[in-house]
Amino acid sequence: MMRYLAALAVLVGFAIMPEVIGEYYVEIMILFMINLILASSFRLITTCGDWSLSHVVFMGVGAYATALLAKFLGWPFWGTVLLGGMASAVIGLAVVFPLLRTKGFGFFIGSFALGEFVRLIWVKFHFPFGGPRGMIGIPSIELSDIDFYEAIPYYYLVLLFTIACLAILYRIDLSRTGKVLKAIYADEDLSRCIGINVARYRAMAFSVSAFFAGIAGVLLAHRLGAIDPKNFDVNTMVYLVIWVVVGGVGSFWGPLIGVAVMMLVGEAARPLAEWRPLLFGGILIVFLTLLPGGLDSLMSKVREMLDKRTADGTEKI
Amino acid sequence: MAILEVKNLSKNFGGLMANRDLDLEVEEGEIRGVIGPNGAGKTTFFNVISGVYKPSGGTIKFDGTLISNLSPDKIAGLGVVRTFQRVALFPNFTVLENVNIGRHLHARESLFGAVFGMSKQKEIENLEKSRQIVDFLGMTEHQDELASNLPYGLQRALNVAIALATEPRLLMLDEPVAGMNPTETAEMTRIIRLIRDEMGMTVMLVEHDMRTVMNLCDKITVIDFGEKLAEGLPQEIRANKDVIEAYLGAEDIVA
Amino acid sequence: MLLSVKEASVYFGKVSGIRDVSIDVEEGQIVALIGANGAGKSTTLRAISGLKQPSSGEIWFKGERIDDLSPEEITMRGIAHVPEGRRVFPYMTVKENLEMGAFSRKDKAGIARDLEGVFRHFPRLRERLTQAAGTMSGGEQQMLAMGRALMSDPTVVLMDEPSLGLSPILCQEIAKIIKEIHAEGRTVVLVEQNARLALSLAQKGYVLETGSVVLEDDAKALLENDKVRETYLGGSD
Amino acid sequence: MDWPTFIQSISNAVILGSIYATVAVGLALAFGVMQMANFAHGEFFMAGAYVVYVFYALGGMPFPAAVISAFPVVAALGVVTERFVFRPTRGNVLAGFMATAGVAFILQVIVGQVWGVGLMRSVPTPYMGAASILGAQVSWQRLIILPSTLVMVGGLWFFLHRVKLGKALRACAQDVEAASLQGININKITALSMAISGGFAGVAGALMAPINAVTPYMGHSIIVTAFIVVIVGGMASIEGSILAAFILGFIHTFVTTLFDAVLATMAGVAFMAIILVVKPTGLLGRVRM
Repeated sequence: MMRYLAALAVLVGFAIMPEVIGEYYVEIMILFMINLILASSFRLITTCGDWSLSHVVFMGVGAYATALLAKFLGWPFWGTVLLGGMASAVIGLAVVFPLLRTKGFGFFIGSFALGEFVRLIWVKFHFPFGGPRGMIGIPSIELSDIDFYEAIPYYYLVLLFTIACLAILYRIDLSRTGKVLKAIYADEDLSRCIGINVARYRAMAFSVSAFFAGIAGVLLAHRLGAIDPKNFDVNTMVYLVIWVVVGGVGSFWGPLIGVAVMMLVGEAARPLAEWRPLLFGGILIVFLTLLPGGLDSLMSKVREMLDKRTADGTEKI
Repeated sequence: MAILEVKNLSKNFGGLMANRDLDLEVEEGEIRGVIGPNGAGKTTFFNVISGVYKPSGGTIKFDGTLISNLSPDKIAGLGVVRTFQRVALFPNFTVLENVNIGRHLHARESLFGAVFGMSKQKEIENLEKSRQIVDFLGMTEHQDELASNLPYGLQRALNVAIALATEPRLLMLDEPVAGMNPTETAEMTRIIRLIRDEMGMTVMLVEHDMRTVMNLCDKITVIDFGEKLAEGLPQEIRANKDVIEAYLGAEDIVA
Repeated sequence: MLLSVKEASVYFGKVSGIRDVSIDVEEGQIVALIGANGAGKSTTLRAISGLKQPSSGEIWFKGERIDDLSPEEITMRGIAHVPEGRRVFPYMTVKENLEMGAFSRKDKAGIARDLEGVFRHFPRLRERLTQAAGTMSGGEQQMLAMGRALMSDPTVVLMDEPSLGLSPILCQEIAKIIKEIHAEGRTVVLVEQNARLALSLAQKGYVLETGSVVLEDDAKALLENDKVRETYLGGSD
Repeated sequence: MDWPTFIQSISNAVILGSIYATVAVGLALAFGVMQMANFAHGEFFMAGAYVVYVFYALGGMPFPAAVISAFPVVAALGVVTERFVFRPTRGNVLAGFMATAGVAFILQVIVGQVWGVGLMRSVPTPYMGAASILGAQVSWQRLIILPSTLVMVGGLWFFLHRVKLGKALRACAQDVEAASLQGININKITALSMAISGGFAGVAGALMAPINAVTPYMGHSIIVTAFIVVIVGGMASIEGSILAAFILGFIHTFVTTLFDAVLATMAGVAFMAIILVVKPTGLLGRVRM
């Protein structure tokens, strides 16, 4: 009951937020929600033990796909968003296929290399991708007379997508499929020997997570109006890794917490300007060396301690 | 007809012959023991049959189907499932969840179905079946405990439970009573017999504990230095001079 | 007492490897630890040599507590460990492997003398000096692992399953060498699956079951103990 | 491609391969000893270039002395990284790798704040002129890279195969636990291997300082190539990484000459992908130190 009330409160909070905060913060919130989709989809890959270093590239695939379809073919938004996601999923399959023989560090590096290959295609071909300078003039979204060029309508559109994507990812996490992925992570040999096709599940996790990254990319492209290959390079990827590491991947909520906390830290550190990467780098090192489970593990530790105290009967909550 | 037919099976690692020209036939409904000294190649034999390793030579047929070059999940799908010598389970799942993951082969779920909850009915059936297996192994009171919190003996029992959940036709147990105390050993022996008698599965096991093997098995195969040294009924094996020498060490080894 | 383990317990995560194991080794003895797979014999040796720190209990060597020392410090104090599965350095030559055994020693003359000693025990190693260790047979690797351990001129040698995977003839050879090493005045702690071999070499034996010592006696007495015979020596015929 | 261009490309490829080899050998060494995958290896390279910039271009130290002093300076960075990043994450390759991405950020910011971002630091060329080889012109500045690489790689080989401490390092790479049982202090060995690894990257960066644009972000391009080299060669194999360095040197040089630099990078990445599919252990994955 408490849980549903909390969820309702969060939803209402998000719904009325644009009325309360200024336009600048509405833009920040739009980015925040796009990053939530990105980070949460990234976690899906990690549940089976794979860490990818190419996830933001798939965000780029969605972004480029929607830009091309909207700009050159004049497709409507509902078409481009679906196709943007699908394009990411398909290219994700192509990328993950050769990587299925690798694990752990090899997978991480290999995914980086193949992602880089995809990204360099955008750099290399001026037509239609615009080369290193990328694509500009991506049309804003129009749906039945509403102009999504304005921040507030766009905010609600992204909110809708964020709720839908996170809900689906949450369902997958709880489903048998989600459990199978965690089983593969826990004991791959045992998983195989009880009939789980490990390669198929790893590929599926990668492709599905690429789909959602692609949708995040579509939403990003239409907001920025211009994209270039640098938006999706390894530097951006490292920031995604920092969010996810800070939040932790132990539970569904970890990456979401990570994005929230680190975007807050980023905003707070805005006056530090060029020193910010140092701060983020330091945070990354501290978390990996001292709190490898991220904030999520910290919270479950606290919860465990509280549980213990209630169990002892010394204190009731 | 034999349910498992192994012919001329060889496996080498680099120059080391772990298995050499092994022949073996297991009849349906049999409990077969595979014994031999440490390092004789018993676990390699299990790994090759279950598809963890590819054989270097020879053929393996299960129920007439050639399985020598299939992957472990395909072999499991055909009904050959093995346990591991080590404790192999999913530590962050509860006992019931562990067994339910073992139902994988009987729970085809599409991603679409997963998201929109369309496989609910199937899941309820699987959970029911998992519960029965947990009951069967006498772990009902532990079913909601995390597997990592179980004592060693129960963890080993859970290994067997996960394998049973796949409903195999041939269950291969790698040292099922290793490290167990006498009470646990007796209980596990009883369960293995029930698996054959009540569930109708064929069982093949590798085991060090001679007493368990002699008590339990219909027929015993002895492996030494990767080769088959002897095969026969327990009393024949017990009396076999070669076996005594290889397995137990010659009486007067230190002159 | 030269070496004593006092109520040591080792945990792997939440699972216990050994529980309250106590073992006493007197100078000049061969002490055998026997028991089934997974009974905790290797874990006991690993606790002594510092590869796995016990979570409780104490280990004393030459009147000094050593359970919180690192493996290299324990090696330098005179305990050499021949690990299970030989663990020679596969891409190094026989000579280099032996050299590593004497890594922390500075006395050149002593090293040369001990190298000769190793060759006396294992003449085959002298013939194979420049061969990569990983390309040798199992028996030769076992000899190299033992030779490497002797190069640190240890007081105590811990041997983990030296007969594993070796033919009966080679087992006899290894047994003979263990006796020679003992005759040199070194103390040996021997872990063996092959209980008959171990007990016939040793003066004293410990039987381990599921991580605890269940029986301790003279090796001879254990050889004649009915329960031991039935469980570990394959029945009393 | 005409004859002089061909010869020119060959000599460029060999020199590029030498630089790759110097960088990648360090990476492979650290990975081989204790699975330390250093994301900041490119920034170590950058740091070496800045040592030359500060000591030689600003401080007036002779060029060779500046190059040599890059070794201890960057070796110290390696030791610090080992102590505060790799040691706490030991046993988890990915965590160590990701954490060193943080080290890379930190080094970039510090160097940028002290010596300026964006502006290209120009290091005057100490050795003017060019040698004429079979009709191709190779500048002395590039040519000295070849003997430097030979000396360093040869020195490393000698250390690993003829010096007791170097052999201990190989022993660790082959079996850490067995090495500790021989009385080898593992922490000292891992620190040593990171010192050597850093030193190599530093000297490579120092040699390239007069040739490359010296910026805080110059490590980016080299780290990508270095990891491609090490994966292709076999993560823990020094011989493999040297072989792969020269293969990559040739691919890059020739594809750049015939087409362009972007395609050259794509070719390198594609080559690595093929190796990962066909032989995930790398070309010489079996050969270890």
